[in-house]
Amino acid sequence: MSDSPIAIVQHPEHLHHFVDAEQQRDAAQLGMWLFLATEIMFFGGMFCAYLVYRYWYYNEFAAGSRSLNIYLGTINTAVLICSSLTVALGVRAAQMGNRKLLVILLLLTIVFGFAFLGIKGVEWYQKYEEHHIPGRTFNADDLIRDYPQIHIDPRPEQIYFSLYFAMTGLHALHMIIGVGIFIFLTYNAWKGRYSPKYYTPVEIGGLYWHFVDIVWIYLFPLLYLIDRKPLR
Amino acid sequence: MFDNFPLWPARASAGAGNVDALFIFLLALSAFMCVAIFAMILIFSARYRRRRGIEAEQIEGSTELEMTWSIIPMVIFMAIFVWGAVIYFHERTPPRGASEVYVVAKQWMWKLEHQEGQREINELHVPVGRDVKLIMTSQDVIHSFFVPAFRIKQDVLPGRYTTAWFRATKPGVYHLFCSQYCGTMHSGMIGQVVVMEPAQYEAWLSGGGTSGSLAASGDTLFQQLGCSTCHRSDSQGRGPNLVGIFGKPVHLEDGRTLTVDENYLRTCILSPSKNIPSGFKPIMPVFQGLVSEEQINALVAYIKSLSAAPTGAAGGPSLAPAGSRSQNSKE
Amino acid sequence: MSEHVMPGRIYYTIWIALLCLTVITAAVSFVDLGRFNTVIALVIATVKALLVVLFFMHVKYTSERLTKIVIVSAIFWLFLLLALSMADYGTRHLS
Amino acid sequence: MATVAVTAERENYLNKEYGIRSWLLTTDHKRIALLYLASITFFFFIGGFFALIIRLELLTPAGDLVQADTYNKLFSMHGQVMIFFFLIPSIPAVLGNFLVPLMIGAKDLAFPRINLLSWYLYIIAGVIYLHCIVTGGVDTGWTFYTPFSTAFSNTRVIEAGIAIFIAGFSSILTGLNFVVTIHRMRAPGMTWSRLPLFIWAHYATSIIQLLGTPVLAITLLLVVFERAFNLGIFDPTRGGDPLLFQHLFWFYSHPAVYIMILPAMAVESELVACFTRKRIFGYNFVAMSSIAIAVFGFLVWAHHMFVAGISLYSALIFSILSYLVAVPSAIKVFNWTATMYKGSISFTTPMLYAFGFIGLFTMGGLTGLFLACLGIDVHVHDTYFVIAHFHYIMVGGAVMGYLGGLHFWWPKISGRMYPEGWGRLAALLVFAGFNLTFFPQFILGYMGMPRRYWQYPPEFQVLNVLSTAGSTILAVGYVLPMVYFLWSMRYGKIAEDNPWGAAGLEWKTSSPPPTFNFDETPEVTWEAYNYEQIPAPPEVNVER
Repeated sequence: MSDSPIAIVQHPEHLHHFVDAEQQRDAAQLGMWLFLATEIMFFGGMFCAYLVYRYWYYNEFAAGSRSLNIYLGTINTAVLICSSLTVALGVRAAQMGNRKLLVILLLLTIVFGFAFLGIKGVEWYQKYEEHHIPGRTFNADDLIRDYPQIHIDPRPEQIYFSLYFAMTGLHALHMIIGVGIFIFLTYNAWKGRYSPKYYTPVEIGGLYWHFVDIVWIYLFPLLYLIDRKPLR
Repeated sequence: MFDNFPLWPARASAGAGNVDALFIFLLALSAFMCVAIFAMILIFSARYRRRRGIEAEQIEGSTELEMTWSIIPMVIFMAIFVWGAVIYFHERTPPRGASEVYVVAKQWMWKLEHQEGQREINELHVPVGRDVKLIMTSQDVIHSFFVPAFRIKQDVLPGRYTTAWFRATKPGVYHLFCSQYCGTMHSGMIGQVVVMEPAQYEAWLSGGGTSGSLAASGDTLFQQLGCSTCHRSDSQGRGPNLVGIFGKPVHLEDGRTLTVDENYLRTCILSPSKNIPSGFKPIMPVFQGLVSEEQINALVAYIKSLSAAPTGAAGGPSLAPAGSRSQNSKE
Repeated sequence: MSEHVMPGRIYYTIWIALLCLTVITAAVSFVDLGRFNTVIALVIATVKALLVVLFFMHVKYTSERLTKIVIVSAIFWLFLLLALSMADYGTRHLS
Repeated sequence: MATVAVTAERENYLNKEYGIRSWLLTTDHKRIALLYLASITFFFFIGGFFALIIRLELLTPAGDLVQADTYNKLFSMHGQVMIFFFLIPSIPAVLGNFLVPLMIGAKDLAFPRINLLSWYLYIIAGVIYLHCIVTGGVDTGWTFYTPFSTAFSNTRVIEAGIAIFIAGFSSILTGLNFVVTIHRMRAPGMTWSRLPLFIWAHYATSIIQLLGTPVLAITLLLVVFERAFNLGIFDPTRGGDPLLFQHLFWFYSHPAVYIMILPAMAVESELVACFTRKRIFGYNFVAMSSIAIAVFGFLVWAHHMFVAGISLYSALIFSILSYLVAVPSAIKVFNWTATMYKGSISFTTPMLYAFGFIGLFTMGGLTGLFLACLGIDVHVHDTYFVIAHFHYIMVGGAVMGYLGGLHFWWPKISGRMYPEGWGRLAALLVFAGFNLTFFPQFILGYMGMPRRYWQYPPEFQVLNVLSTAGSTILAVGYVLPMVYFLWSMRYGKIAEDNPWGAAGLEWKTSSPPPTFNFDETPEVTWEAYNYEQIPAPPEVNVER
């Protein structure tokens, strides 16, 4: 979200209003960290809603959580962790001035990003087929049938799925933006615009990617692992 | 002052005087602060206006002064807080034995039902000197029950009960406003509270034909909906025995302990899975959408009547033995 | 500033640790531990987040105190939102 | 025309380039500030126009001027326009944008392109909102309370929500830019303890913008999702809690009041120091009170919900915390007043606004004590008492500060002086009109007149007539400055570099400043408000 990627492509040294390149780099980093702070509060609003309703409707949350595909969820977590590794290694490659490695790692990250979104799409499609999308077509009869031990009220069950779609949807939106940023970074890296002296865009783009990863690290247990223990 | 230019609202409830007293105290305090600050500004402006040859004197500041004007206000604020909190606590705690009025708000109308069974729209008749507890819910959006003369206000929410209470002290007709914006005719959602002398009130009560008390219609409904097949007044039913439970703690299957109040009963009717008393199976059907707000009110009133003291006297938690339903269904 | 280039080994170690923790958290959720299921899930998530922040995001190696202040205040603000909201929801049944 | 300089003007940010492109693609913080100035003035008059129709409708108890639905839309859009499109960006995006780099000796904000992006976001939001107004408007009140906004309103809630969502990001980016700039771009020698109090208050404002606004963004987004995609997060028919929306909404919207008032306090400190020719009394306390307001401001939000059905105990917690935030505000008022002691006070237009600010903010603040007080709030909540209170803060406080600051820095911004006599007249009109408009509303509120009423019982009429009368005076007071500011851009007296003899780096460069602010980066060796070292201008009090 910083303007420095564009800016610095055109002015390899630093922009006129900065004293030197270091000041510019510090500013860009601080800017990204502050932006991530606002992102924490952005997701925080939904975490607050989640906390309240999980406290109120634990049974419905438990049943909804059971209905998610834990295998796909776990695989997706692993995919994101792998993408974080490639990002971190990418920054290292940029630090060392290894252009070819940098491009490969950035491309890998994009591939992982698409893999995550693809798997997420499959999961959403399953939810669609199960009529678990909130609204008029919503139907929780299968949950009531599958988990007779958990007493479920179908109305608040919709709240769980509303939160599920809002949270994973906005997370996916962040992933899409992240993939966009990384396509941009890959292009510039391929053009050889980053060097050990100047790789701030890769670094702050990486910060953003890691942040989106961390959000998922919390979403995974909060949405998928509420209650998986054997039913009595 | 003039009839069409009043500057102070009528004071017609037991609590109104307390609110006014605190308000007047705050007014005096504010007036004092304003006068003090404005006087300082005027004096300084006159005394230290710019003159040729006279320079301003640079003063760094004074920690003692800063502490003084931080701590003294803080102490005063805490006093105001405590005073306000006491009034609020009083306003939010209906006295035991208050007579109850169930309020259902909808766009753009107030529907009120006395426990004796009288129904009113946009009008509430109450006698002087009786504690009245309002048990309110909304059919659609958020409304707010506001009677300026009583200094009470409480938002009325869809999906749950909120309560308020007052004791009228002066006969008269007072405004009942909806004070939470609720759509097109928000400003038309005005009713009136008619406060009457007890004798007149009794006359008014006996005037309107009613179909019996709210609890009695709740009883009928209880049979019609088949509640009584499980909730029996002995311990043999598949559902909990409802006699004498109101106001008592209930232990739930998941380990929580709640107190049975109006909201608890409401939740149990509409969404039984949320609170399952320990020792019972979650087998009760969901009644959301099957009963109207008025019917829920009647059921709640009926279940509460099962816990009323046999004499109907105010005060003291009921110790009515199980099985005393018939004599209590009417208070 | 994190000019300092870290050895690649560290990244791989963290990566392995993160993958292991993911498998552990998924597996543990199938074991009935009562309330501790939630606690463990959140503790593991926090450990994972910390690993990412400290190593992948280089916060451990930064000399910049401000970054840490920004992170801590954002989390603190989130805590304020959650805690003061729950001050209402957690006490509603009492009044 | 005699005032036009004969000699070639010095190159400055205004005459460096000409043409529409040079404005719309500028990254100069000063030009962006002027872009903001023009756009928020436009929205201010739209919001003001709504307000005047509202006041005219309330002349009579019956609803006879406009339909009920129209009235509901008018007050909703008045609130949304004034808050999200005028007050939130007013001082930060105009004066802050112009002055923050100048005051700390930087050439520009840290991210000039993001600064421009933030203006474009504002404009996109504004265009969407205008479209919403023209195609039917929105009637949810500025607060968007659920379930009315999600399930019952038939108006363009989605559009309004998206517009405000985008405007929120504009505000976030402005705050982000300020924080980074203040941390990273200070001139050599400009330590934290030498920063003008203007900077301290803007720093505090930016913290709120950064940490509060995203919560509003997600809340409105969830409302939009609920309307558009049938999600059910706030829906009571599916077991949702309408109060959850209020919690999330006020988590931002209470601190948002401080986004509006802190920058006005920022201006106030500069004005009081300059026109008493003194260092602000208790610099450290005034600086820290800004930060304290920003932090404590986040702890008090549920005092908007004392009658909404929150638990008794949380009401007690939020009430006691609300008093916490009153203390730093009181500290500021006391310190400004104390600064006047043994000063050398002149009564220019900006200082008149500064006096007005102290007076009106004091009254607004004191009535805030009534509302934080549980027992009183139950009675006055959602009545005209609240309306009067927050207009005293937002109009009496924030707008007075904004106008005072605009007059004070106008010579720096435009290079021209405004006409002093007209300026003082306008300041007096605004003050008198404001009090006549809003003071009667305190009485109306305690009498029990609820807010957002299109028709009302006849006993409230006299006070409403007074209020409407005041609003017309207020309107004149607001139109006047716009007229003479425009006039002065061409015919005003050429301003000197430092016409007020004020301290601060912004006065050390030329008026208007060159594009990169300073010919060479200044090195700061003095404390803020070193008025003992600056000679007072002899003519400052004389009208010409």
